[in-house]
Amino acid sequence: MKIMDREENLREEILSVFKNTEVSSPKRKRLTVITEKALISEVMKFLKDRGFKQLCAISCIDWIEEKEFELIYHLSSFESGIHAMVKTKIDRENPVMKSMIPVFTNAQTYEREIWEMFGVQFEGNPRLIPLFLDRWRDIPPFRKDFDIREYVKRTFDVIPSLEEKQNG
Amino acid sequence: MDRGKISKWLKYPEKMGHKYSLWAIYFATGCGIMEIPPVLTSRWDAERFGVLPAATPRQANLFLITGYVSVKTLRPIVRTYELMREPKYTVGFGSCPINGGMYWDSYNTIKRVDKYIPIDGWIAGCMPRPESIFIAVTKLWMMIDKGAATGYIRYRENYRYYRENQERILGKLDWPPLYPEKMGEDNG
Amino acid sequence: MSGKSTIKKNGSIFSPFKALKFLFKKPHTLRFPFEQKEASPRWRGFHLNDWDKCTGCGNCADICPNKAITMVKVPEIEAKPGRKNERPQIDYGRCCYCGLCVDICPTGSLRLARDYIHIDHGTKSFTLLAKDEKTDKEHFVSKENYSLFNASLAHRMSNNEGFVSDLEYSLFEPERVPMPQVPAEERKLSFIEQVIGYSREEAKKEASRCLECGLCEEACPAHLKISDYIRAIYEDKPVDALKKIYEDNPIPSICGRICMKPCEDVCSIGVRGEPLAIRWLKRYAADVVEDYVSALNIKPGKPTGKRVAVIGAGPAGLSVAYFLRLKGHDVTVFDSLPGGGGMMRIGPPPYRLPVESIDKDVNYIASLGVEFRFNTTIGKDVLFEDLLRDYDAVFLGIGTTVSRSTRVKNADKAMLALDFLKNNKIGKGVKIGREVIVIGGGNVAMDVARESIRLQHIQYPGEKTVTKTVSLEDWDEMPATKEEIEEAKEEGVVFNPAWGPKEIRIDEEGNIKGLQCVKVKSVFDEQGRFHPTFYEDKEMFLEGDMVIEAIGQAPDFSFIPDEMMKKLEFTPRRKVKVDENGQTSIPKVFAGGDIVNLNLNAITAIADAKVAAEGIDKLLSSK
Amino acid sequence: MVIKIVEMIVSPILAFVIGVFFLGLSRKIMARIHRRYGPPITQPIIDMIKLFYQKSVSHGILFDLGVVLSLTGSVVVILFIPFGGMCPLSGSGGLLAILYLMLLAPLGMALSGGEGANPNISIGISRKFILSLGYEVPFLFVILAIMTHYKTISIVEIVRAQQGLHWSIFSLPLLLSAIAYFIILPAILGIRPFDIVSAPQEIASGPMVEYGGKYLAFASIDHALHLFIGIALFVDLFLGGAREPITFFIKMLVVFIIGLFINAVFPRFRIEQAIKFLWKWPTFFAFLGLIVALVVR
Amino acid sequence: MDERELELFFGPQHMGMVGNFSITLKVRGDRVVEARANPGYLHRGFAKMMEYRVWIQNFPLVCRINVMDPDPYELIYAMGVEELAGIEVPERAKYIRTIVMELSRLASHLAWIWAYGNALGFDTIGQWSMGDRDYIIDLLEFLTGGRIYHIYIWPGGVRRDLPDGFEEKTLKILDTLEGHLPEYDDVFFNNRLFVTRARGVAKITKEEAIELGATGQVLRATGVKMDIRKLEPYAAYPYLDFEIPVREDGDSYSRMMLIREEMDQSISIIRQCFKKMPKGPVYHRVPNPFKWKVPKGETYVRMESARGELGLYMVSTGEDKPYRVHFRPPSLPHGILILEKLLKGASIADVGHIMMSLYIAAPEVDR
Repeated sequence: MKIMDREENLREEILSVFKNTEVSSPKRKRLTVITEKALISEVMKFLKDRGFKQLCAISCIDWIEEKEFELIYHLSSFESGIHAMVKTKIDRENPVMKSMIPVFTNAQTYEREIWEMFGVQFEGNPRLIPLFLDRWRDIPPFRKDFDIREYVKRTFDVIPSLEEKQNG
Repeated sequence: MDRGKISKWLKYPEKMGHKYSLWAIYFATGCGIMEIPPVLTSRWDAERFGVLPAATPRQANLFLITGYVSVKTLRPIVRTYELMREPKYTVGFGSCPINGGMYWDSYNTIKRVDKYIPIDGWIAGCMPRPESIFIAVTKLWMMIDKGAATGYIRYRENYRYYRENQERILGKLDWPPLYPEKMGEDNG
Repeated sequence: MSGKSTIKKNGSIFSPFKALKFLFKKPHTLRFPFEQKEASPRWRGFHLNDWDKCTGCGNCADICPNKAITMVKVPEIEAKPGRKNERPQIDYGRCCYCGLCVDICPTGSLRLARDYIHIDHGTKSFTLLAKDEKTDKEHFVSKENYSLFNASLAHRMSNNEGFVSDLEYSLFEPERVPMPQVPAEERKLSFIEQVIGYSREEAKKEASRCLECGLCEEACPAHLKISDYIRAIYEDKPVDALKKIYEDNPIPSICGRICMKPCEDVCSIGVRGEPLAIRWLKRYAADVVEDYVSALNIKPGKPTGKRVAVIGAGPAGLSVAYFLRLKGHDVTVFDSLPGGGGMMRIGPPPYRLPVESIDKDVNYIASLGVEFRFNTTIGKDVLFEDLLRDYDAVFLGIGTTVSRSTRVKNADKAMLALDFLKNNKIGKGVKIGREVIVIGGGNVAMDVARESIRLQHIQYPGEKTVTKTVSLEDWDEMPATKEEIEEAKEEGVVFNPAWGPKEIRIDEEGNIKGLQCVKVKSVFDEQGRFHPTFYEDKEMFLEGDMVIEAIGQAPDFSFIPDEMMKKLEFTPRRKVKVDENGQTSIPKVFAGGDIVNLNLNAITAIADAKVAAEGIDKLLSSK
Repeated sequence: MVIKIVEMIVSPILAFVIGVFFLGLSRKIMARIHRRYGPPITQPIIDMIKLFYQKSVSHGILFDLGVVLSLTGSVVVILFIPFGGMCPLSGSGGLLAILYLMLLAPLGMALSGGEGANPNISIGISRKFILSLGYEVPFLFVILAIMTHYKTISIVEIVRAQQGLHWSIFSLPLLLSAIAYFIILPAILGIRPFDIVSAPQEIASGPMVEYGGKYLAFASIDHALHLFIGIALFVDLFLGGAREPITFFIKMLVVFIIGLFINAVFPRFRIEQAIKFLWKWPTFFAFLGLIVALVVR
Repeated sequence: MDERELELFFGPQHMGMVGNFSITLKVRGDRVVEARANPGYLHRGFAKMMEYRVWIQNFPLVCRINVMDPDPYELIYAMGVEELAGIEVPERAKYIRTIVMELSRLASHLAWIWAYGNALGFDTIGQWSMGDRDYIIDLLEFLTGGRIYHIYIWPGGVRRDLPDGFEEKTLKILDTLEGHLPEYDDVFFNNRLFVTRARGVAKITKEEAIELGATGQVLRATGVKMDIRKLEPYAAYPYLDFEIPVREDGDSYSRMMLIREEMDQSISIIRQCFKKMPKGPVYHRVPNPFKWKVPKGETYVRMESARGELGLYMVSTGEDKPYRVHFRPPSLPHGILILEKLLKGASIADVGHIMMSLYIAAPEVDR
């Protein structure tokens, strides 16, 4: 029960400090903070001071119909065991975000991945170089408008096998 | 097994040598690699058949394409394959190299490996059990015996075809062709 | 730290030498191939498929995450309703041996074997039709002849099943959502509708069981888009479902209650579990939509000015009228009954098909602009010749309206089934006997018997009454559906199968005393034709004060003038002969329903009507 | 003279056979310790036959020369080593010649390695030199101790001096030397825990990265000969050699198997750890042995 | 010493590399000046592929993310779907899941001892542990019908009940394994050479570890007692009694020792599971796959895989397919930033075993 209090406390604390921010706790040991793009690093710093020492991951969702990317920063606290998700939405046409490296060093890798897979630019990340893909020439693959099945057809399936080639 | 037959050794030392001394290149291209350590270690002990992991491609004569091949892996695979000394044998492991397998719609895996490098034998399974691997080794022996394991010759003969396919996926390759004479043949 | 680990802090130079003890121990290596380890009993290896059991439903191909399974037409298999001639072909260049195909397989024919070795220098042999030792004796060898070195897809061990389907863990739900029903004790006291109908949740849940294999659609004579409307019901869009139904079937409310449901017989889930309740789901869609007119929003086609007369407002007539109306023709429907539905109106008892449900469908068709002339008997009120003259086409959907009689001694004392049902449902009612004997084993006989039980309960409350049936057929041959028989039994109907009526005994006053029966030897002869034979020495007497004959019906063509009747051709089995457009041998006259087909059910009548409507439209638009 | 020539031809062949036999045996014994059966004992020969039939690509004349050089070095050393009464070049040179010639092998390796353009090779070669720096010092002490003790540089003399049961290891100074020599033996042979030079898991078999086909076959022959040299030398210097080949062989076998046990149960040293270790224990023993030998004399 | 700076490719084709991973090393002499992890050789785009498959079709797919330890992925996907769809899992299934998890952990740890021994050039221990792992694989095969990919834990429970004789067989094999572990200690974990090679190598402090996203053994080796099994218990872990081994040094040695100590715990957990397991059903049927629509929502579920915290962020828009799936594999932070940091200044000889000590599974990094 004590932990439940902490989630409540955190909620109130965040709400008192930040405006334009929604905080909810969908279940035990989870905290969802929805905030605006400009506030995000402030919120992260705030949470880091309150025990959320580790950035677990950064997720990105392509809401193609709303023309937005949603970035979800997963923070985890080992003391209280709470997992916090800090969410914000950015424009899909011109996806630029401030890098989180000054707050959490290991954001580098996660941002690299999102840069590669979604094409989101992170200002201040010194290492936006391909992580997984080898000389990728198409649009970032995790975007919703990238159809993998069609891509496979036009890239791999058109290559003839040796027999086909020899038989003309 | 005719490993113990001296007469055969004297008659076909070349074939016998290649048969009973398969040094596999140590390259984990995909998840199929997970069955290789058990095969090489104490429970299954592939060394009984002369199968050993080799440290470098120069020393190896068996290339196990263990599972799916991503685009990024294809480059070292081709490079490694070209570094190997002839005669060299390749074996495709499991479903993925045959026709895409699990990753038939992945944007980053090669669907049919034999379009890019020649394959001498395929093993079914996802992934193949150690038993399958052993039977594959014996089948490879039979093929070497009959002179049927000719992937490397196929590669040489159709080098232009393979090189073109490789470049189609990987872009311009940054090493010179292995058989430059085959590349020029059609151009001139 | 754990007490078990024997870690020393700085390590030791000498303890590693303990490894040397293995120098003298037997290695634990499995000397394959000389020593072998069997694959586990659940091993997921290559596929086995029992071609006799497989229905070709294609669920395996749909569930396969890798598109490794394709359904391939196999010419040597005869396609029939509920059994496609397609069989799964598996590409082992795709297969990941997950076994989802096994868990989805409704018939349990697809299994995974414990053999797994296939090595080849080419990729072609990695694709093959899954078979098992029953169909493929060549490639499956016994354990003694099996050699590991030849092991491949073409050399496999027989009786080597691995991962098999288990209904408890199947991906589909084998059990149907139970249909809420009025219990037998309660329902037999009145004519309230026996089936209560699914609630929204129940309907969704039942609809969620559908695998969308489409076997039902092929089996359905009218080829309703069953998968589509069930999906719509699942998605909680009953109006969409109804729209889908209306594409092929304009009387969902009726069909949703009394359809003979050939679809459910072939439902792939029904092979091992209970088939999907397709009929009840149709009924749910038909019932849950209150106002068809505003919900469906179907508009009749552009007026063509052609006129079509439809004789008989049964399922065939209604359907023809509906389809022709959609094409823009003016349709007039004649029927001698006071309302639509034809045989549906008089036949099925109210506890199965309330009159309101019939009217819902009929009214909707009427709302589209179809003219109904009820209480109009052709040949009496309107002459058939006049119809032929005044209309551009005539459709005969008259059905079988005359009950057959057994023609045993004193058969004239007995009551005919149709008369009984008609009087009871839309007429003045019937005075029922205390001990009723129903002759016949078909669904009509069941209806009669169960109505009789209800009437007895209403007319003689609290008294001891009996209804018994006598049928030529034995239990397993009885034409009535199992369901009907079960329900009849629940309600207290006494069955006397395999007895043939010989004589109705009457007393001096002409009151019925009972039925003298004789034991049946066989019902059908070797050719399968109806030709009952009896043990003349085995007789039985059934007491009763009322006998109802329910042994079949015949059509009534008396309204057709004689010279025209001569022209009308019949098939050897006494059905009206129609061509592929539904046209009879008389030009302009089309026919459908019970007078054309042998199935004697509503859904076949609708299928006939669809054909006839197309034919009529073709005829009219060509003029 | 004829006998000498025959011996000169036979002894390298014999050395090769024994070396290959040891290689095969080592794989068999290791397999047992690994709780498995292992390859047939002829497997190294099969491998060599295969390698000879493989197409091999030369990386230049120095590449070829290096291989030949190290192989020649090994063969010549063998000629200096008495093998159960057989010693083709017994009179001339002896220990000093061996000492000198044994440097040829790393040199050859360096020579051919420099030709292949792989960073692993240069790392491997620098490791080889560092390592030889590590074992040369104690080795030198050992040799000096022996020379001091027997006052000769001829191995034949040394062997003769040990006849009967007057084996070197039974005298205190040389026991210390023997321990030192035994400890550095794996380093000389390049096997675990001192297989730092080839270290397939670290630098992909180092100098042998570019070897394939015939070159690798020569390298394995070289390895087999080295195995013979190292062990034969130990037997000759410390275990009294032997008059006839069988006894000699049995002595070699014992040394080999004991060495193999060490090989089987230890992981690989890091290079600086190896140097540290080599300069610590073996050097200490060897130096002590030398001092004692000097004092006792 | 040679002071030239060389560029060295460590992998993907390299004997010291387990998995298809590559590190570009800049070396001066025998020292690594700079290391750049270069993953992606196994990238298949699972997250994207899963968006194209219906919920149940993803279940055979997810385990392929990590071949060395596939079952946690099955479990976490099942947990995610169960949470989104509100499915209750039968008690017995929870215990079976726990058994599978721990068997998988054991198999993974044993494989890793092989990998680590291999990196040190010590094949004896690897031969043993890989051989012993095969018995655990046999067990899993007996239970699930697959050797490596078990495809066993699915949404709603597990795929089949325990086969007859599974308990006896498991306990027997655990006994054998427990008999072998002291031998492992003697030969490897107590081996002076191993201790000298590993101790003090690749040290990471507590603060750095947390900052760089370390979980699992890497974090626990620095003294942080963090294990999701205790922090947020799932499956049957709340009912079981076990310890989380922790060490303080944060070096290669501690990380390896934790792997060893966790094996004892795993064995004890499996034994407890068999004792406490109730009877009953093991599968709560999910709707038919062609019709199954998981309600709209999002979830983050996490669990302790053999390598550390495994997270799954999943978004459903109420369709028959997931809208977005994002795995948080434990190896990703270990495999890039931490690896690069720890390799800097290390000896080339240590590159292999530093990488192994971080317990990096290459397929997991790439997904």
